[in-house]
Amino acid sequence: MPTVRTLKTGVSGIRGVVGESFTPQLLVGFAQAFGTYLDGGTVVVGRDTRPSGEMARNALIGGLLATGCDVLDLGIAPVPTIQHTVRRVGASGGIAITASHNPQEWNALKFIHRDGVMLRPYQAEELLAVYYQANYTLVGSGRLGKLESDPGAARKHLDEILDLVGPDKELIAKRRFRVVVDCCNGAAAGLTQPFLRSLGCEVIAINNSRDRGFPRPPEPVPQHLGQLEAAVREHGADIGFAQDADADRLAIVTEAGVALGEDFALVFACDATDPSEPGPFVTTLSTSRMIDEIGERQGRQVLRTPVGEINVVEAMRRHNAALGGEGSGGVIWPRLQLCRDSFAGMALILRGLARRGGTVTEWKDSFRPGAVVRARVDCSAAEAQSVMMALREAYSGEQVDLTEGLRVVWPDGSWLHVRPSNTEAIIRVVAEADDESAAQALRDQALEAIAAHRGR
Amino acid sequence: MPTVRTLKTGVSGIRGVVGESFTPQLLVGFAQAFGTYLDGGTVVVGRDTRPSGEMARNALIGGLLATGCDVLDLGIAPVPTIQHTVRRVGASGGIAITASHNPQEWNALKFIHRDGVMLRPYQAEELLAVYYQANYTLVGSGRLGKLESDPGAARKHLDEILDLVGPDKELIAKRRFRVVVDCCNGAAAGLTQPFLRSLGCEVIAINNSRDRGFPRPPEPVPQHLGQLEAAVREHGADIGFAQDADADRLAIVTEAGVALGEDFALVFACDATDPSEPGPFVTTLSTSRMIDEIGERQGRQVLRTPVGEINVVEAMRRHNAALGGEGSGGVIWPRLQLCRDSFAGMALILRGLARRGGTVTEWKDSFRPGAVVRARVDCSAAEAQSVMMALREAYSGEQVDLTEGLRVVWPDGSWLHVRPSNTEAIIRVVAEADDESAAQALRDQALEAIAAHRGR
Amino acid sequence: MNSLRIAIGGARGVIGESLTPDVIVNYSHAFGTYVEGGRVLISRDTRPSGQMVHHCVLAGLLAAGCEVVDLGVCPTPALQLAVRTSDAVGGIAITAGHNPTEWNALKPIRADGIFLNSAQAGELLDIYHQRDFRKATWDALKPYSHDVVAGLQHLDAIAAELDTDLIRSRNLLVAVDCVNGACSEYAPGLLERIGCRVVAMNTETDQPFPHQPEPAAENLSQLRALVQATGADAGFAFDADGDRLGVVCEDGSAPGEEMTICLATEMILSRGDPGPVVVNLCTTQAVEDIAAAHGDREVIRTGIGQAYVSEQALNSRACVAGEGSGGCLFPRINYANDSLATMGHILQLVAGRTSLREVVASLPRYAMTKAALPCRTHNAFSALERLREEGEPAWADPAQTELADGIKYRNRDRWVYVRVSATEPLIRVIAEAPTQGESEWLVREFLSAIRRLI
Amino acid sequence: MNSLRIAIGGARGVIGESLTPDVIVNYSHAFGTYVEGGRVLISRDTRPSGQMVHHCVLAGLLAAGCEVVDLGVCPTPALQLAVRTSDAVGGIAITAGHNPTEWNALKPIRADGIFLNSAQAGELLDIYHQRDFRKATWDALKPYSHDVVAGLQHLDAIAAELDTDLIRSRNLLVAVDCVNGACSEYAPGLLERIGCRVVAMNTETDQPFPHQPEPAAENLSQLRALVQATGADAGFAFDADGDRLGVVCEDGSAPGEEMTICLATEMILSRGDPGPVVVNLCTTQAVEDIAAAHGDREVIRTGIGQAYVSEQALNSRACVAGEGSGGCLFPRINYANDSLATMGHILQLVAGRTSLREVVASLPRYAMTKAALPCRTHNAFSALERLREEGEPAWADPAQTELADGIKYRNRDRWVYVRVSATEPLIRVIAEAPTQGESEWLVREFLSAIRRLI
Repeated sequence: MPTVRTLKTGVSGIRGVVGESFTPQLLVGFAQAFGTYLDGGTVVVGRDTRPSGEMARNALIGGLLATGCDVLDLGIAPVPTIQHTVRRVGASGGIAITASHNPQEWNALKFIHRDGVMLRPYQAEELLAVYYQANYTLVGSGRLGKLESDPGAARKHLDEILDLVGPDKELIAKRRFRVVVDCCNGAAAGLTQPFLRSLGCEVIAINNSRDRGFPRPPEPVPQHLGQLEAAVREHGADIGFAQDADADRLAIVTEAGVALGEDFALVFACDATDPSEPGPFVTTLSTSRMIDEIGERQGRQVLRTPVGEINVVEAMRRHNAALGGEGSGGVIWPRLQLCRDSFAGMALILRGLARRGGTVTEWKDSFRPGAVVRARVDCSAAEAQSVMMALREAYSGEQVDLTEGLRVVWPDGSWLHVRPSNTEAIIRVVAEADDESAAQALRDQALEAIAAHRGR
Repeated sequence: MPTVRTLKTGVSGIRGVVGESFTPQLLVGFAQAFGTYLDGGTVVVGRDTRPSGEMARNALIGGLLATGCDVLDLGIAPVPTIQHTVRRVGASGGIAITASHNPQEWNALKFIHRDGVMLRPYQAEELLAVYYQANYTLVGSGRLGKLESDPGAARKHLDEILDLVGPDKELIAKRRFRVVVDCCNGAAAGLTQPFLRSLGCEVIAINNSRDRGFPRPPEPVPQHLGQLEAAVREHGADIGFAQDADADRLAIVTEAGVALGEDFALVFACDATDPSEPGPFVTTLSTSRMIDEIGERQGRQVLRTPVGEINVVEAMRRHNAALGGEGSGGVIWPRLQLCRDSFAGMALILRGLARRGGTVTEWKDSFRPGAVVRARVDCSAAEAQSVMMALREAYSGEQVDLTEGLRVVWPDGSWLHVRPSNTEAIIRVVAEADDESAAQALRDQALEAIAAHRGR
Repeated sequence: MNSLRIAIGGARGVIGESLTPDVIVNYSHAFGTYVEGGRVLISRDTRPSGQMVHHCVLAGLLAAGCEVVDLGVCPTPALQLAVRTSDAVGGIAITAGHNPTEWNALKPIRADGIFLNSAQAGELLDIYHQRDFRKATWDALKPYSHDVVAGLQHLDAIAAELDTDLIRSRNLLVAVDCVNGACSEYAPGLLERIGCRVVAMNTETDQPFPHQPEPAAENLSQLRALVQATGADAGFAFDADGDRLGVVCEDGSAPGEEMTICLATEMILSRGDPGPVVVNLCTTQAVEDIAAAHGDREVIRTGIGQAYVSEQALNSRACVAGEGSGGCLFPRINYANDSLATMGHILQLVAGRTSLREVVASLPRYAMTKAALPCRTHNAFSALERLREEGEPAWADPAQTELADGIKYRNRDRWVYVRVSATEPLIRVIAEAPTQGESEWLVREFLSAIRRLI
Repeated sequence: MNSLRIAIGGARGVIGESLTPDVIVNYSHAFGTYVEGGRVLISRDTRPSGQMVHHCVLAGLLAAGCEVVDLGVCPTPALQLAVRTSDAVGGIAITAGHNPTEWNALKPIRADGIFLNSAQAGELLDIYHQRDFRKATWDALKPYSHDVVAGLQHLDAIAAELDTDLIRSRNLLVAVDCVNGACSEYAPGLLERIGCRVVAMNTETDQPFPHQPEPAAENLSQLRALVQATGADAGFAFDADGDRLGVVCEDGSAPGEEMTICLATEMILSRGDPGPVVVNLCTTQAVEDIAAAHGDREVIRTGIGQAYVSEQALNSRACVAGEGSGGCLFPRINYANDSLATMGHILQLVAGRTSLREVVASLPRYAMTKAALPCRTHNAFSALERLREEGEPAWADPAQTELADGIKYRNRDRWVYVRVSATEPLIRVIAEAPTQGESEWLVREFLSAIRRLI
């Protein structure tokens, strides 16, 4: 059986299954394509802790050197560290070897532009065109790239966060927070504990090894955080943080040992934004209305974009945003850099907690009560078009936003977002309302409308 | 699991399993290599009736045309027809697509030199070197080869046999032989019946279709010929002939419906050799002593070569042999061409039967009684070396021939031949003696010596 | 290897140089894998490498377990129609279209007869590059057969859509230049079937192309002479595989490739077919003028590439669609650029009017200028992005700016369009305006802007 | 692509041109498939492309599920010894040996430390061409580690075989030219360990080769000057990866590459080691003279290629083996051409005699002439076959004719040898005779015979 169908090449990078489609041939091809595309300069390469990272790292280094690019090898490093390093050293680009929250058997490449941001779609198209054409620039043996490593890259990245937190470090340190952090044995292992100690916290780190494999599914959603919840309770901690395999996403557990919904990392980070930092908040159409609540309170505009980090990042850049991110736990602090950064998120949230006092539960309860529910429906891309047309008709009486799929907002503030996925043959449904059952009702109504249309 | 290990590339051609290693990439590669090697001219292409032949045929035609070779496509054709056509049209070479006696899932290429003989080992080495280097001669679109077909090729081949039989045709026709032929639904299907009719025989053909798949394992050994035996008895035929998938090998069933041992096709053909055709007999070290009996009777020398058609052919050429072949049913009549040809074999045997009169059983019984037995032992090539050394010591008191492996001849005329296979990791043992049990004793003694050496 | 172009539209290269048997076998094996076996139709144009390529394609498809039906030498739109109207899972056209004779190409077609779109082609290319092919075992191999009537069925489908009585009533004399290509048999055949008299040249499919097989004005001198010599009512020039059509009027004048889609649009809108007109971003704006004249009919613009036009025509239920290069499609027949169908429709238009020259004269015309700037592909997109960031020029109407595929600025009677070539390391700049001077100025301005940005 | 040589001995090509990352990954992935996972050792010489190639090799081996141990920059014989004496299933040496700096190559090594023979290499090449690779799943991937002591263990193994007391007693001054190659650290290290004083040049492994890295007489001018300037007792020149050795006498004279195996043979036979001497078909016949002088010792000739010599040495339990190009192997240490071991043994020989020059003068010498005729590989074999059919020349002794690998005719004090190059489109003709004039005549005769037959 051909296994290539487990390969996903597209504008958000390439992803495949190790032993099937994530082959050294693929990797060395994309490395040469990226080197050809960049036309020289330095490329920063880093990886998460997946066992296949070593194979991929060698393929990338070999391919990049052959095109005359120098390689700065970070070894195992968080994605935000790789992005930070690209800008810090003035590299031409970077490649992160990580399948992020996907299971162990997957791995992927994420390509980073010289500005530290993931390749925009038109840049990714350029790269794909070079790869498909396979006519790479290869230099003679005297002009091959040079390989260097930078073991201090993560330290420099985290130091810049500490610098940006600045005098608030004292404020945080005064609270002597007891923090439990679950690094998922990922790229943040060994980094988060000293980082939080620098902020004056007492830190208990679990799953803090780089070579033991993921102890839980790496996506930091509440159902995967039982171990962290227990550890927070056991240690009487003030807060628990969970990171994913490449340390771009963040999740929160309260002092009571309860994992909060995915949106709360961004919600708290927005709430903790310093009034001195001007600009709007930017988030996706699928993120909680709590962001609007904060925006209203702080007198900031809230801009919503289609789902996808790059959409948020581009809008943040265009509108000089104060803060932004995705409801899935990606906090983007533009004073540091325009990418999701779980370390920046932790710093902002601890600062917010220190400033406002009280507990995480109290902080959470300070927002208007609400619940977010989600669903997914298998549906081919072609059929999804007609489903979306039907839904638009079904909701034509309501206040709708057609920026991406269909977003409906009701006068009571409840909302529904239905959109076809860009990467999978599914339709995603998200709804938020004042309580779980109301949100479920909105979601189920949409699911029924979809089923009714497809039943015809 | 890598499946390439089912690929056998070597001096006797390339062979692989369809759906695993017998791929269009392999075929188009070898086609270009052969076209590059021949450096232009015409290449004759034919195939047996295996379903994978069509795929292979297209790959070969495409690859050959690209190198500027013209292709003469015979479609489904016996291997001896392809070899005959190569010489007849003055082609640069030929390719037969056939795995001969191997099961359906296998297929293979056999490369034919401009003289109609399979590539000699040094020529095959040349071809392999071109293939491995993969730097093929490809011509521009104005100089691509032309494709023609030659539906009459088999007819011209068989007509030449009839011409060579000449006046003896009358002699054969007078006997009005009733013949049953089993074409194995192979490349001879549809050809053998009219051919034998031209010799004045009444012909019943079974398994005479080109598109029904092999009805039996295609190797024409006695245990596969039950259907033919029954048909001979049913029709009261004088003789039964069995061909293999590519019609180079021949087997015989007596008028009593008994399949004879593999050696008899060659034995009868030798016995039927016309005194007016001078020269020795040539056969392999593993073929029956009955050839020596005939040689003595006819006053001809018998030369024995290592096993392998090409070895027999080369010795026949050098010594201007009258007839030659292999005990496995390959009769080579040099007045026609220097290759195994089941049609030539049938013509010679019918002539012999007509001349001597009587039945096939009587003919068989005219030879000194004897039995041939065979065995094979799994053994790596490396170990085979040391096994052979040990055997040479074990038989050092006897009259031995070390031309290939070890051949021992005892004063009573019984003999034993032990040799490592060139193509498989096995050692082959053949013995002949006055009766089955004596032959088995010789064989078992050798097997015990092998086991004893390996047991150490 | 530099002449090999493995991209969205297929695999294209020079024979003996880059489009090697290995590439062809791998590409077709990848296509057979992509369609997961099933029936695949193939055809080819008349270039001399067609046979070699054909056999390599067969090998790759058969090895993947596809059943292959060979249409032989036949126009690509006939293949596309056959794929569309049969249960085939796809097709491969072996043709380099209007490219010179030393080129050839494989063009993959999906089950609905349309070329693969970019997402589908991306999947196919992943399979090609990963070389993870479907390998049928010996008992799963499928047969291979011939279909000799697909070309005629295509003519039937065209003739059924035309008012042949009207055409026949005019007893038109039509000159055709088939460039010894795939339409050599079919163009005269169609003309006879719809009641025209025919004078045909270059109809020997085993002979080389007598001139470049692109029906652009500069390749029409033979046809123009033939029209004048025979007093034909119209002349039509075909490319090698029958997707593009060039037109010559009865006075021997050649109004240019952009006129083909204008004539087709005029015909279909005059007949009153419902639905929008679909053309690509660089087709003449005369199409909008014609649509406006027929009661403000809608014109939809798509990205460059036959797949985009075809898919948009399908999705928006267009009445007619096409490209400025002479390719037009008629959704009631087929979703393929179809020179034979285009010829039929233009003749019906002429039959209902006075003469071809008069129809041409009645349609709006603009001056178009084209240029290309060499630029490595991987830099070209970035250059365009920087150009985008510079914003609209002063003369352009921001409301009409199109940024989805390349950059197009427009205002009233002029436009300029900049895009990266999908197949060559070039940035193309095209402009149209009322006068040649104006369109040349627009191109010059943008060329110098891009040179600054590369 | 023309510089790529995929053949029995490995994959060799020019960096930036033909030995691309794709080729390297595929070849090493094929090797990992061939050895079916398991532990593989790798090393490289000092050429600047080593690092790039190294990473691509790692990717291919790891993907196949191999555990990889990296010996870093280290002599190829040290790698071969480490493979032989460990439980590794094979090795890959990343080195183009004596080829210019822009070349590099992958040389596959089997579990017993010997290069693959032709049957084994054929299997590997089939896997490479079929691209049917072993793909380890994520949980079957193996780690990658470093071994920094293999080079030193190799020195230990050499030193253990030498009479270091004898060598030390002479307090020899030895000059070495390490060509900035893999022996740069190890040649001085060995000399110190066996009690010689050292003057070393070109030992900077991060610097380019100061001259062609082949220790042929024409590349020894620097070393000869150094020997003369320092009054050294001997000079030795290394190639990039440490398999071949060139010799310079104390007077600055360079007796040529063929002398290296003569000196090694003289040393081993003087010591009285049992077993035959193994050399290839085109090594100087002086070896037979030396063997005869030591009591009619047996000399076995093999085909050209280190694998053949090594395998024959192993099978026939040889006492010493080698090639005329300066590579010698000492079975008590290793079955690899080993320049460091050769240097050690020659120094022991010198220590037991008066001086290197005197030893050289005591050995027989012949005049050798070499020529190469360009000829496409696929014609070359046929030309040789026709030459074979012409039979022996009048001067040759038919009983001494060798036809197994190429054609060698011999009689008493002269021979000529014709063969097809395994790596380049050439037919090579080599002759040896008592005088230069005679050997040149032999080569000329055969060149013209072959020209007639091509």
